[in-house]
Amino acid sequence: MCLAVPGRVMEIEEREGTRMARVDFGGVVKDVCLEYLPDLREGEYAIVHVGFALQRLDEESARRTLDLFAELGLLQEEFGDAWEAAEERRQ
Amino acid sequence: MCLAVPGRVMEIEEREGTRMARVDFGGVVKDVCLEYLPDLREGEYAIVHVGFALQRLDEESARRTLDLFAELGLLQEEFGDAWEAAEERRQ
Amino acid sequence: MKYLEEFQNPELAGRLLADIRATVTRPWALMEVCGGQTHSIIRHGIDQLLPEEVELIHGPGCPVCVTPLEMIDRALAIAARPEVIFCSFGDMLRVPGSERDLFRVRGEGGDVRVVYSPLDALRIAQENPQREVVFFGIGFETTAPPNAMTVYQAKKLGIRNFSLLVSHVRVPPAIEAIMRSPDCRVQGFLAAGHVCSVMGIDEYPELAARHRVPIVVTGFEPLDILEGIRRTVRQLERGEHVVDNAYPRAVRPEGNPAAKAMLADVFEVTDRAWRGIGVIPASGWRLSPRYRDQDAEHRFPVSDITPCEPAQCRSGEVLQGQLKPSECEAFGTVCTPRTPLGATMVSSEGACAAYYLYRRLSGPASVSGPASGSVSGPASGSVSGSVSGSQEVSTVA
Amino acid sequence: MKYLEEFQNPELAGRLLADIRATVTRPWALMEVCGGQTHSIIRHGIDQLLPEEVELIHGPGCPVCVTPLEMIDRALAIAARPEVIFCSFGDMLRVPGSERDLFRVRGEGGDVRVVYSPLDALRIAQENPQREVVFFGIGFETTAPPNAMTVYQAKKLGIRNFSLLVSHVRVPPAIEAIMRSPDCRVQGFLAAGHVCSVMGIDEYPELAARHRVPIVVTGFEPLDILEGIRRTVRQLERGEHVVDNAYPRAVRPEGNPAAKAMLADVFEVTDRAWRGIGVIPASGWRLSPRYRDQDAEHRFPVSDITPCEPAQCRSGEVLQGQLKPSECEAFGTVCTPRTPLGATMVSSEGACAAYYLYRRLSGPASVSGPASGSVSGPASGSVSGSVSGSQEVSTVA
Amino acid sequence: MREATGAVGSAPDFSGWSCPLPLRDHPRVVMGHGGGGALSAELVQHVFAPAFGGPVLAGLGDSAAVTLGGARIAFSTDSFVVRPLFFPGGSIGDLAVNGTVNDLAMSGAKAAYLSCGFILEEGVETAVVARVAQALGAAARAAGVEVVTGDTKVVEAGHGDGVYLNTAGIGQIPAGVDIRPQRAVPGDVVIVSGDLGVHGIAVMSVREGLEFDVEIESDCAALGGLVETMLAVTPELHVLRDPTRGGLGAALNEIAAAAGVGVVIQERAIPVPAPVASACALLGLDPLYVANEGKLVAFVPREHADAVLDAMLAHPLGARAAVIGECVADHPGMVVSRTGLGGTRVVDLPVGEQLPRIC
Amino acid sequence: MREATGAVGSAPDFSGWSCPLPLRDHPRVVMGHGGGGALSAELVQHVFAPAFGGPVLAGLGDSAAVTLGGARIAFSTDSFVVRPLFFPGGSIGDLAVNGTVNDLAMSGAKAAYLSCGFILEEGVETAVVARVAQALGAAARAAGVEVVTGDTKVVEAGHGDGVYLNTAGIGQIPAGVDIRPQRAVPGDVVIVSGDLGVHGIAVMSVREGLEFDVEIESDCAALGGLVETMLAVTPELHVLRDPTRGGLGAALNEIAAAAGVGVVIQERAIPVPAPVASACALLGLDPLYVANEGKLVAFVPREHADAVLDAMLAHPLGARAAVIGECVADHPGMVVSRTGLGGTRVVDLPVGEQLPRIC
Ligand code: SF4
Ligand code: SF4
Ligand SMILES: [Mg+2]
Ligand SMILES: [Mg+2]
Ligand SMILES: [Mg+2]
Ligand SMILES: [Mg+2]
Ligand SMILES: [Mg+2]
Ligand SMILES: [Mg+2]
Ligand SMILES: [Mg+2]
Ligand SMILES: [Mg+2]
Ligand SMILES: [Mg+2]
Ligand SMILES: [Mg+2]
Repeated sequence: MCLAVPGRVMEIEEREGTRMARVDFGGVVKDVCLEYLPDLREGEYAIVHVGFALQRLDEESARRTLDLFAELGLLQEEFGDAWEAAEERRQ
Repeated sequence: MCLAVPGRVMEIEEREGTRMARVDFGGVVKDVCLEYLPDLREGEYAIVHVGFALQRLDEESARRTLDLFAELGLLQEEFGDAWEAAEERRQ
Repeated sequence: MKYLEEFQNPELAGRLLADIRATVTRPWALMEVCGGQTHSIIRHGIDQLLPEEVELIHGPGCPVCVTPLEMIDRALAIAARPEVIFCSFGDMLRVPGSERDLFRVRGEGGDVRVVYSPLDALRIAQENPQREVVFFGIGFETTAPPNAMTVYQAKKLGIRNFSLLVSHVRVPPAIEAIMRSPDCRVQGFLAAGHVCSVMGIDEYPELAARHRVPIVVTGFEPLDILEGIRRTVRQLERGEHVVDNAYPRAVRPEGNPAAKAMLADVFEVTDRAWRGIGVIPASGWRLSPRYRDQDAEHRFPVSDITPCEPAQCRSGEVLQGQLKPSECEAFGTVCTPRTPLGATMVSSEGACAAYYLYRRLSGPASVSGPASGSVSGPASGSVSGSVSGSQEVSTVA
Repeated sequence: MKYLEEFQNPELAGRLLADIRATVTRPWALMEVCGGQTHSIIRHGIDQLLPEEVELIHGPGCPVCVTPLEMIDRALAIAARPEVIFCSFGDMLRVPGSERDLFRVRGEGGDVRVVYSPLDALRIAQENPQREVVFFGIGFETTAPPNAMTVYQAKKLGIRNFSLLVSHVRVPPAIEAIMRSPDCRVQGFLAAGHVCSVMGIDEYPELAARHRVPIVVTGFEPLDILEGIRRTVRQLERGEHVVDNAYPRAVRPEGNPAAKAMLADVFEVTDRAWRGIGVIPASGWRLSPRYRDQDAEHRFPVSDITPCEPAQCRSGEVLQGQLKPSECEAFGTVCTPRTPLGATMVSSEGACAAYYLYRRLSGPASVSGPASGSVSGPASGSVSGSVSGSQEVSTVA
Repeated sequence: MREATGAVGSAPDFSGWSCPLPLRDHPRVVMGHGGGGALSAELVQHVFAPAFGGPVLAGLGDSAAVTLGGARIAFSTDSFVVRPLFFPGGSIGDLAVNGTVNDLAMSGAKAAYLSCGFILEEGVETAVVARVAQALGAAARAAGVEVVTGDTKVVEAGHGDGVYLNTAGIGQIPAGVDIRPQRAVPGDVVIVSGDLGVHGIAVMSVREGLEFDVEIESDCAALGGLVETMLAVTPELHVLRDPTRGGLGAALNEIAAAAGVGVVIQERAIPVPAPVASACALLGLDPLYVANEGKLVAFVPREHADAVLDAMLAHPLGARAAVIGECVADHPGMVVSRTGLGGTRVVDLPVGEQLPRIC
Repeated sequence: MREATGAVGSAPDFSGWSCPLPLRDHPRVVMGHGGGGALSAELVQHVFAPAFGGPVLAGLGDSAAVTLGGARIAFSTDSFVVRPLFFPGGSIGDLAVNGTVNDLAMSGAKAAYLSCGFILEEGVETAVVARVAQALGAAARAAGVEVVTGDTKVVEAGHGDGVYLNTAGIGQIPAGVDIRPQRAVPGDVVIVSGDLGVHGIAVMSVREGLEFDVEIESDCAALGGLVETMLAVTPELHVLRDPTRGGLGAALNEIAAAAGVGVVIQERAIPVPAPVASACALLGLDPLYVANEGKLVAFVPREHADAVLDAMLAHPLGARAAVIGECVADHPGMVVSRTGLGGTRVVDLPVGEQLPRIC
């Protein structure tokens, strides 16, 4: 289920009484309905599914997650680049 | 107006309460409505227009007409074949 | 007897022509009323075989040519409606309305279908109960009975989604109008054989007598046409003016009583406009009150469509034999067979189209005037002998 | 921060994998509930990078796979109606009903359109007032709010020719059903991140506690999935069984209150059949009475369509991790990706389709049995390591 | 070969461009633009020729003669959109082969290889596609030509009509042969290879809404062998043309216009079988404008005419060949028919396709 | 050339014939039959190949190599049914030229002459037809190919989609060049000429119901010059393919199947521009299956790979060329991708066309 992708809100406007926005998905811009995130603002990111913004993306939380991954460095030397590691195992 | 052609009645049948016939137009056979010639019989010829038989063709009268034409023979020698005659006039 | 080849025999044609030649002593202008006869005359080159004295004027008996502009525009408006399947004989598809034709309406999304018979349109209505099927009921007394029968059948079978856009016209009032015209040059009529197959000949004796003009009921094969001409010329030379039946194998004096009864039931006589000519009293039919709800003009809001004919087009005068096509300013410039302004330029047997073709044939020397060579007179649509004329013109091979 | 490439970083993936390797001490069977996660796992080859001890079981979280046969057949029947424009997400077009799929209905004249968003279907309804527009409302808690909003808008805007064929399903009852199954092998769940973006995590603690099973809310990028696995394995190794949120940037504990309110207005919970599995109590949504007249099942006479699944297809057992696809008799013979019998053979990430592909890759030596080489266990849908297996097989170049 | 005049990838600028066709007359395409008559010619003249440029296309023949790797090659294409797909005596598959084989034959080339592009409408029965393909394959074998490359596209239901087909073909032009419409000269004898209008009437007889019974079948055939026979008499044939869409009338008009000559035909010399004449009478059509497929018209120098006619009469596909007229210096660009009664009529280029008439 | 095996005019008998395609599966044509994937292949294999016969078609390349008048000639056709007719960076007219020019280039031939068949829908604006023709003419000039013969048909409104186009093309194959899918051998290096998916995403961005803004334009281009450059390095190129419908995934699968080899590609080596990747993420598409027009994939013997890549990088149409994988003896007929994380996935032949997914 649920191919949902992060997008950045560009311009917001009312259309037929509905809150809509132009949302940028890494160079691709599409119309998205903001009714479920009424306080989403321009410049913010949200998860978008079938044309609807469903949840605001939280940058601080994302950074914390990535920092955590970076700290899992214990066995880094053993693996190095994951692709090369896989390659080695295959030989 | 009125591209109407002679056809010979082949089979007659009722269809949805309408008197219809297969009519042969010199090797081409098409369905024709006979409602306007209710006593037309198989083997007879009629003038047909947009799928309707409109008038029975009278063979005796046709023959009489052709006979009349044939008797207009006075100047036949002068003309001979009409096409050739026209050709000559053109030279 | 096949009733076809027998009446195309070149040898008998020669005898008829010889008889006409032997009979004629001075110029006569005859009008063949019917477009089908015009077609046959051009198709077989009959006009070029006649003695110079006999001039043929193409009459207004082409339903394509005389259907008035407002009716074409109504047809176009109805045909453009999304719920409508608009059915028509093929003839009408290229006839120009004020701004376009049925072909173009189809190109723009209209569902326009060519049918062979009005019964085909009725079948389409049965097969498409959710659509409105409209049949374009054009034509003279020959085509009116088939269309009447179709309306009658639709009512009988309870087919509610079928209606008729009626533009039927009647021949005798047209003959009357032509004879009444002050500029009238017509001295004899070839009456339309198939119209008389249906209607009989009752309506003509009074006309012939009152206007002192011979009326000869004429068929459509080459020999029939020559015989019609021969009999008309003979009357004219003798100073007679009676109704004569030169097409007895298909025309009985009483016509077709069943068809006439159906016409009387389904239609009622009405005044009708003829394209380029104007309104002729009692010259058409409309649906009678019993069938009024099958009238497409009542079913769709088109009655207020009343366009003006292009002022440039003088096809009315052409149709009445009062003007040569080449005397029309639009002729050959804005109006060509590819871009017709008037219906007389649409079909190749239309007077303007025929004139255009033969002028091309007669070569550049005659571009600015009437056809060169042996054109038999100043009448419109009269195009005899221009082939021989072309030989006098030097050409670029 | 783009929230995308950052979570696909190969180096960080290596660290997460290393941590999982360092943590795991014995075999664990994890189910990723969501089809989107399955897609991501196969797309990135994650299953092949995991230590042998970690087995991934593809869960029933693919709306394409679980939409019951009768609902597909109803969709096909509605889509075939001439007055209907049937709109659907692209996923559903190749899903087989009893006898055909939506592609074939379109080939037979049905007006079937793929839309990106249910709002597109609503726009089509506005543009085609004379047609009935039906949208196929499939999906889990993520897709239900967009569809609910569309129904709400249709009512608000008075768009009467729009209706929804509802086949929405809910995740928590499915987890409950899987855990209750006597053959259940699942020891931990990766919960569907985007479902929780909407619904929050309230429904899961009770499930985790009662079934003593860790439930880790997991995202969709490779790092997200590895992190979900890492946290689940960590709980399992420690003997814990709590709800953990590994996707906090997109999942708040309370979910999306506006969306949940709309769901409560437009839908009501109902029992629903899952394809291959059977009816799961309270596992779905239908339109609430206020919106009943926008229910396509009420608008069109399809409720009596209740077909039997092909007896041959055992996708239900496959979906619950109880059967390997290759143990199904139809597998690879009558049932192939080109000719799927069950939905799990339709999309390339369906358990049966994935298994079929990797079996081909592993070469002729293993045609008659489960995948050769380092397949990590007997679980269905688990296809790791078969590339290296293929190198042991001599091939015809 | 023409020099490349634009940079690769440079986008043409349409903003300032206006259509050279008088848009007042035809802002939209109508059926007649595909009828092989005057509207078709206008489209080529006003839209395609200026857009494509190139001296070869300007030749406007049914096929182009080009040189490639030292070989003189005839190259031609046609698309086929006939309704219905199957008709008495043939199918769209037969037409697709014979149409292109014949266009090549009309330049004197024997067709060697065909390409074949299918545009299928979503929903057409696979069995129908297979029947078309079988017919196409059989026709290719019969014509001695090989289908060597192809393409298939599917369009959404409601955007096609079951099967549309395109074929293109190539064949070598024998040395010393130069057959083109421009080569007609006054004095040439005009010969047709047999009965006219048979194919068109056979197709019409099964067209939806027009159905009638008629005891004829399409004479659709590949004319490569007949042309070989004629070339064996003399390589000095001036013009060959298969009078397909628009019929003999359109073909003669095109030749007259291309060569700047007049054509005079004798109506009663034109072989029109009785059922064709009858069907035309019934529908108000002119047999001169009815489509053929499997017939040709040849402009032959007078000194070779008898021998060429004899060779045609001896070939199964020319058994009813006949001299029907001649090429003249008069009325250049026009075709005139001497009618059976000795009158004259102009045989004009039809505007679009013929429709059943009532008048 | 193949011997004629049937009498001229003999009608094939279909009464006893049954469709060789398993009709249970596809009694009717679906969109996927035109998608360039498995369904397309089945149609060729089960319907067209047996119907047409002939050894050349069986080669199943994008074009056929034939001999005519002593010349080795590549011959190819494609029909174009793209919606909409105009899209960012090009139009159906550009595609019609470049598609066929490129199919010829994929056999090493420089396109010399094109045919062009228009199937117009009644009602399409004449100005639109003219714009398409202008684009086609401009693309032909840019590619150095001449449009020498054409055909126009008009179909009734509701039986077409504005403009369908077919082109066929011929060009001479240089001596010593033999480029075919069958020639791939283990050890060959797989090179793509640049960014993938650009054309397909550009067209999708303006497709009705899917509209999105994206800062890319179709890269539609004629590849004849690039191929000439590559052949100048060595005539020993094994396979060239323009990965159009079905994308790189379909092209590689076809080559693997034709040559009976395996293909391994490195996902992170494949040049996919960010907007293409983003659009694919949004719609649930795989860039490997998105159509290209103006890109090629080459199988080059290892010893020439560096030199060929250098030559490509020096050409404007190969500036972003890259080695993406290799041909292997393992898993014959299959294409395997090493993912960015070091995993493996099978790149299967797509069944039909890709559709936007939600799951
Ligand atoms: S030439 Fe044209 S404009 Fe003039 S009268 Fe004739 S149809 Fe009308
Ligand atoms: S292999 Fe096919 S029949 Fe068997 S369980 Fe999977 S989908 Fe069902
Ligand atoms: Mg051609
Ligand atoms: Mg042709
Ligand atoms: Mg192709
Ligand atoms: Mg259709
Ligand atoms: Mg031709
Ligand atoms: Mg090709
Ligand atoms: Mg191609
Ligand atoms: Mg052509
Ligand atoms: Mg359309
Ligand atoms: Mg290609």
